Amino acid sequence: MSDVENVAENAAPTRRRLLGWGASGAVATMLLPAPWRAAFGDAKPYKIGSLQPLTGVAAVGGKTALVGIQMAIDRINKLGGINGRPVDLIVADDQSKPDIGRRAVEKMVTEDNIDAHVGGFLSNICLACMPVWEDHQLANMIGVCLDTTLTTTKCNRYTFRTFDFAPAQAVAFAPYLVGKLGKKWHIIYADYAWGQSTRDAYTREIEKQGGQVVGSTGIPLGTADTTPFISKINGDFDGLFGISFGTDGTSLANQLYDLGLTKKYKWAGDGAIAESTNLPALGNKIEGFVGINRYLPVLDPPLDTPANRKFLDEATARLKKIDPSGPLPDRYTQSNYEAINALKLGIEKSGFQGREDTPKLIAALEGLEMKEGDDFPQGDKTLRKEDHQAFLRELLFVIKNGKPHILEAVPKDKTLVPPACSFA
Amino acid sequence: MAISLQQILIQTVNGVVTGMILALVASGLTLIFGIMDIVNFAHGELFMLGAYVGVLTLAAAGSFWLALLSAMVAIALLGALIYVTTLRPLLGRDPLTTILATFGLSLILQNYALWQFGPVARKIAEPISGHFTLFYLDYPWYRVVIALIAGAMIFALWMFLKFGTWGIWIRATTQDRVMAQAMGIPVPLVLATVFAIGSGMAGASGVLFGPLTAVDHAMGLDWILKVFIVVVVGGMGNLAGSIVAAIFISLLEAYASLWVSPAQAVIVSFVVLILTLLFRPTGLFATATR
Amino acid sequence: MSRRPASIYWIGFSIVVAALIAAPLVLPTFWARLLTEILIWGLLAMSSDLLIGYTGMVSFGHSAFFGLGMYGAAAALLTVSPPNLWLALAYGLLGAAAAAGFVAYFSTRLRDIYFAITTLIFSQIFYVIIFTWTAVTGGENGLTFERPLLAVPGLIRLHLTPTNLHWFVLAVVVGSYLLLRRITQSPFGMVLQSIRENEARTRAIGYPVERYKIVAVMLSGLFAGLAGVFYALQNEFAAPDFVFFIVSGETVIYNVVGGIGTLVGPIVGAAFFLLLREGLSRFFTEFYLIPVGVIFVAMVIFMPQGLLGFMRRWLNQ
Amino acid sequence: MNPGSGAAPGAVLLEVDGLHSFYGKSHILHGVSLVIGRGEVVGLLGRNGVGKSTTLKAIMGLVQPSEGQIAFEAQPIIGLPAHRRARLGIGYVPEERRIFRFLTVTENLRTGLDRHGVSKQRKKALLEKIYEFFPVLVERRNQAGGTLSGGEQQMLAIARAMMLEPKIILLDEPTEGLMPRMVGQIREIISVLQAENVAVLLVEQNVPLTLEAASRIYLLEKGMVRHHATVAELRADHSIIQQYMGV
Repeated sequence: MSDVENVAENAAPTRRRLLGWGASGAVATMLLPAPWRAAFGDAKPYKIGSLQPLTGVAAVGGKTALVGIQMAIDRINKLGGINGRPVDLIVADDQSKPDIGRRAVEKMVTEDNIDAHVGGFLSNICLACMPVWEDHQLANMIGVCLDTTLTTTKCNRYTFRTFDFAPAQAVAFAPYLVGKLGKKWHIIYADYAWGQSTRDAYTREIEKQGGQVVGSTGIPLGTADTTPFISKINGDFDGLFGISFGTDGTSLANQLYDLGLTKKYKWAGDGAIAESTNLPALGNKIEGFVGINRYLPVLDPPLDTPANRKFLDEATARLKKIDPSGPLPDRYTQSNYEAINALKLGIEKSGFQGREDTPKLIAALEGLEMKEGDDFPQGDKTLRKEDHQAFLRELLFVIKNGKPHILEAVPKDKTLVPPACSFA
Repeated sequence: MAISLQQILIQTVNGVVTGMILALVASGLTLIFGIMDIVNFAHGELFMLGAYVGVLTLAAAGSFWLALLSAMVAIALLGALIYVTTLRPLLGRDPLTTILATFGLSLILQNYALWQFGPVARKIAEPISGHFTLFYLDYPWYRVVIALIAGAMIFALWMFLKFGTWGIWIRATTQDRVMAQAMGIPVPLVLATVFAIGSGMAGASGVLFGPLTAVDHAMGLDWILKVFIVVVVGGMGNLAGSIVAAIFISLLEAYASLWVSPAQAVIVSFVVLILTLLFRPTGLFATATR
Repeated sequence: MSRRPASIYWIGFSIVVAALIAAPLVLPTFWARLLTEILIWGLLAMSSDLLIGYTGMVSFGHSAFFGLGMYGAAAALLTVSPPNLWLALAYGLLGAAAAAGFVAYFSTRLRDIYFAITTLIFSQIFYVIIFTWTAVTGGENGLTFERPLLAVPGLIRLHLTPTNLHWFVLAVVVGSYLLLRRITQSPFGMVLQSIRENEARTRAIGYPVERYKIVAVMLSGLFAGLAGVFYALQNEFAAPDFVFFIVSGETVIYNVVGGIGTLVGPIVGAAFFLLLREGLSRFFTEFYLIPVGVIFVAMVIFMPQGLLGFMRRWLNQ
Repeated sequence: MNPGSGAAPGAVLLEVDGLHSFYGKSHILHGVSLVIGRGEVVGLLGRNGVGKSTTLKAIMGLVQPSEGQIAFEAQPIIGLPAHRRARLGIGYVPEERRIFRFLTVTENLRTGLDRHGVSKQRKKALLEKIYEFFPVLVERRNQAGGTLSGGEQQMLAIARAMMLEPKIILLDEPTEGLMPRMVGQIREIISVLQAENVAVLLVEQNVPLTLEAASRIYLLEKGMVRHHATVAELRADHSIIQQYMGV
């Protein structure tokens, strides 16, 4: 066990260098063979592609996501690969732009001949790439893209989401919001597709629980100073519910605090606002925020498992190497790590050998049960057959002393929403 | 819904505060444009790098004010370096080439910051944490302080331009670069200085604005378009005009967000810009100042 | 170019076109696809050359025309069943023409940098509308749709494969090139060039300069819209990012890098830039934009006439 | 006649030799040569577009000649930027005067005055002296340069050049567009300059003024010095002037 840990420590910088300077996984491995490479002899590697925003506005998430992917792949290779074959990773940067992402995906599919894809961060880029998976009949495990439509109106036979989405979070969160925090809510949301659909999901669920959404404030994406928008917020209600992420989320939380609004009202929202990578920039201004998230970098129950400890330690060590400020892993690290492992399970179950076996792989992934453990430190999850959407345990948390503390764990069967997808 | 007087007053305060920050960022840009015909597309990146210098200084020395100063100096030096290496060869060519070169620079600087500082956003703690009551809001003093500091810095710049020898040289160079040279003014040095001052202003604004949001490699992007609008509405190269325009546009957007859907409030400033260009292409406040 | 004997020009032209026709048959899939994309971006860049190079107006608003062409095509493909290629083309061109007409009416009253900024702001207005009007445009997510059949009633009925789409795009780009070349050499084009050289004099001679400029912007916008339609067809999606001003900026970059006022220059510029980015991203997965920026700045400084001008001077030496 | 010969009286201040200059593709100067002595007033005559202004600009360093030499006080200055030449003592009054329109009169003067190595007292004395020469400017000292009348602007342009304490002033068509009354004033200013031992290279269309003010004349045609003579010689033979000025 400790030997394995050591290998991981040594291997990490090598892989990182590959990422930095290596053209593709295939070329890079020839230049710098990883320590475990010899164990596989002539076995042909599985090639897994990953599209991530490594530059541009979404770079933060893309880089932490990639850490999860590399961690999972290193671990798989260390433990003997999949079906005795090693896994090669091919990474492409989409610059946070859909045209570049689309081109990069085409390259991975036609040039690098990837066998499957795990990744995708920004929803618009995930959507732009959907036709590629369909045209080339490749399995696509989404790593981060949160847009509801990916597994509802725009669902696709080849695409799987092994983590939660907003409607399920709303179902999980609404009872607490209405029951414990207050009946009347005002929603502040990032005014674009994801924010709008998430706002609608929460409005529906809050009202279902007997609460009321008395108003909403949209904030244009990329607004550095949100004060003109949020200083309108006034009136008789109990809580503010925020839907935002990344820098926009940080600006929002900072400025809500600055204007005293988080003191005046209960303050809750999507966990993306208080994501671990956002916390350093929020300081004490996020104290008392109640959020929902599938994963938190803590070791409190129910996350007090050896599997999570291992995941957390290694991810933290790896993240330190990409960012000198030493962030903790976020849900993007976790979901990408688990997406690779879900794919591994599917490959093992189906005996998938290459692209032509994709139909078998899809059949194996549909309805896949994932059990809490080293592969899935977040917990059990089920990948639903009807819409390829996973359901999993949600964590309600509050930020205290700059750290998330778990208030309640919502079991996965309390997050269910009916499927709304029909595969073409 | 009826708009209360309270809300209008609050938005007035917001508009003025946001406007002053905007004015500070814009002042550097308009100075650079007015004097050297350089449309500096990398201005937002200088703003961002200034914030990072602030983060680093704050971590090392613990003083916000020292951070502000060191960001100003460091980014001014960087500005001088950029000018000498990249922009001086373009002097006298179509201003278009300066847009393109600075666009390339912004790519370099943004990705350099990502590489050097990592992707995770950093924080600059505000030096003043008190609040006062503004109707139904707790309003942070720091915002008022930023507006005042921004005002003071712009005033200092104005005094410098108005009374100092360098100020006269700079203004003479703005109006007629060739004649300035013939009058013995060291124009190349003046231009490098102006670029350095403009950059330094951007760097300082980054530190001042930092506490309101987060510091990351992409933070300059949110500014660049709005700052350009301000510079044009104010009359390119017209310092006083940009300040008035910055406050004017911020107020307008703040009021607009009371009525129309917020995302469309920005269209209001676009419309102002286009009307300005159509009817007073030299800037809305051209005759009043300069 | 005009000084050289016409026959050499046409021989060179035929060789290039022949090579482009053969390309998808010999190139690996990815590169063939990239080539098609280069042609589409090249068409966009070429369309703006009519303004930048020939009329002396630098447009930073071509993303709007490109995007409207794209969304127009999307509208046709999503609302009309079965999806019809020609209708997509018609809707796209209509969308681009409407946007171009609107922009042209206001922006042509201004000159130089003011024209550039007006076009930029207009394109941002379109961007904000498209980005926020989620119900119709899909907002940030954009719209996805399927490629229609290439059908001429009674003649052909083909699925658009990457290869025949490439030929289709090539035909459109070559056709557009010849048409634009004809336009720039026509009396109309001469007036545009005289506006570029001396607007006041052109007006003094008695030409209605504003009207010429409006027509130039609209023509340019129409070709940009055409590029947008084909981008939509190739990639099967439309996204607000394409309306964002950065795309306009890149269009200008392609022009400057390739050489303005040459029509083919912008295509060369697009090819150079896309290949540079593609090539460098293979060596520096994360930080390739730094060398891209450095090379670009160096080109702006050291190759003021663009690649084409540089090559020409180098060949003449 | 060999242009450039006929040495100037006294010590040579400025020597221009074989200047060639292009504007785009058109060849403007085809080898201009001339010599000016200390304190000497020299006229440069010729039709429009023969390269008179370009010659002045080349001396000032505002136009880069492709060929040729310029020596000031026996030092070559060809590579020096304009502002260094100004500091050496070359003043320039351009054709369009080019007053800094948004600077006040005093500020206009300070552009040349505020340089290193000039003491406060000296600056004050210089400014006072100039205001003595140009009393009109005193009244207008806090007015923006752009609001001055044409004549006043011309005064300011010359006064501004004098702030550099130049050894030579390049005067480009100082009387152009001025009322006849002002022409006399320009004439007076030139004599004041001469009294101060400042050399003047005068480009003019006004032949009588030039003949009155200058001691020697260079006649330019198609970018070349075609004739060079003292004023006395030209007074004696009017046909020469007529030939080159096309009157």
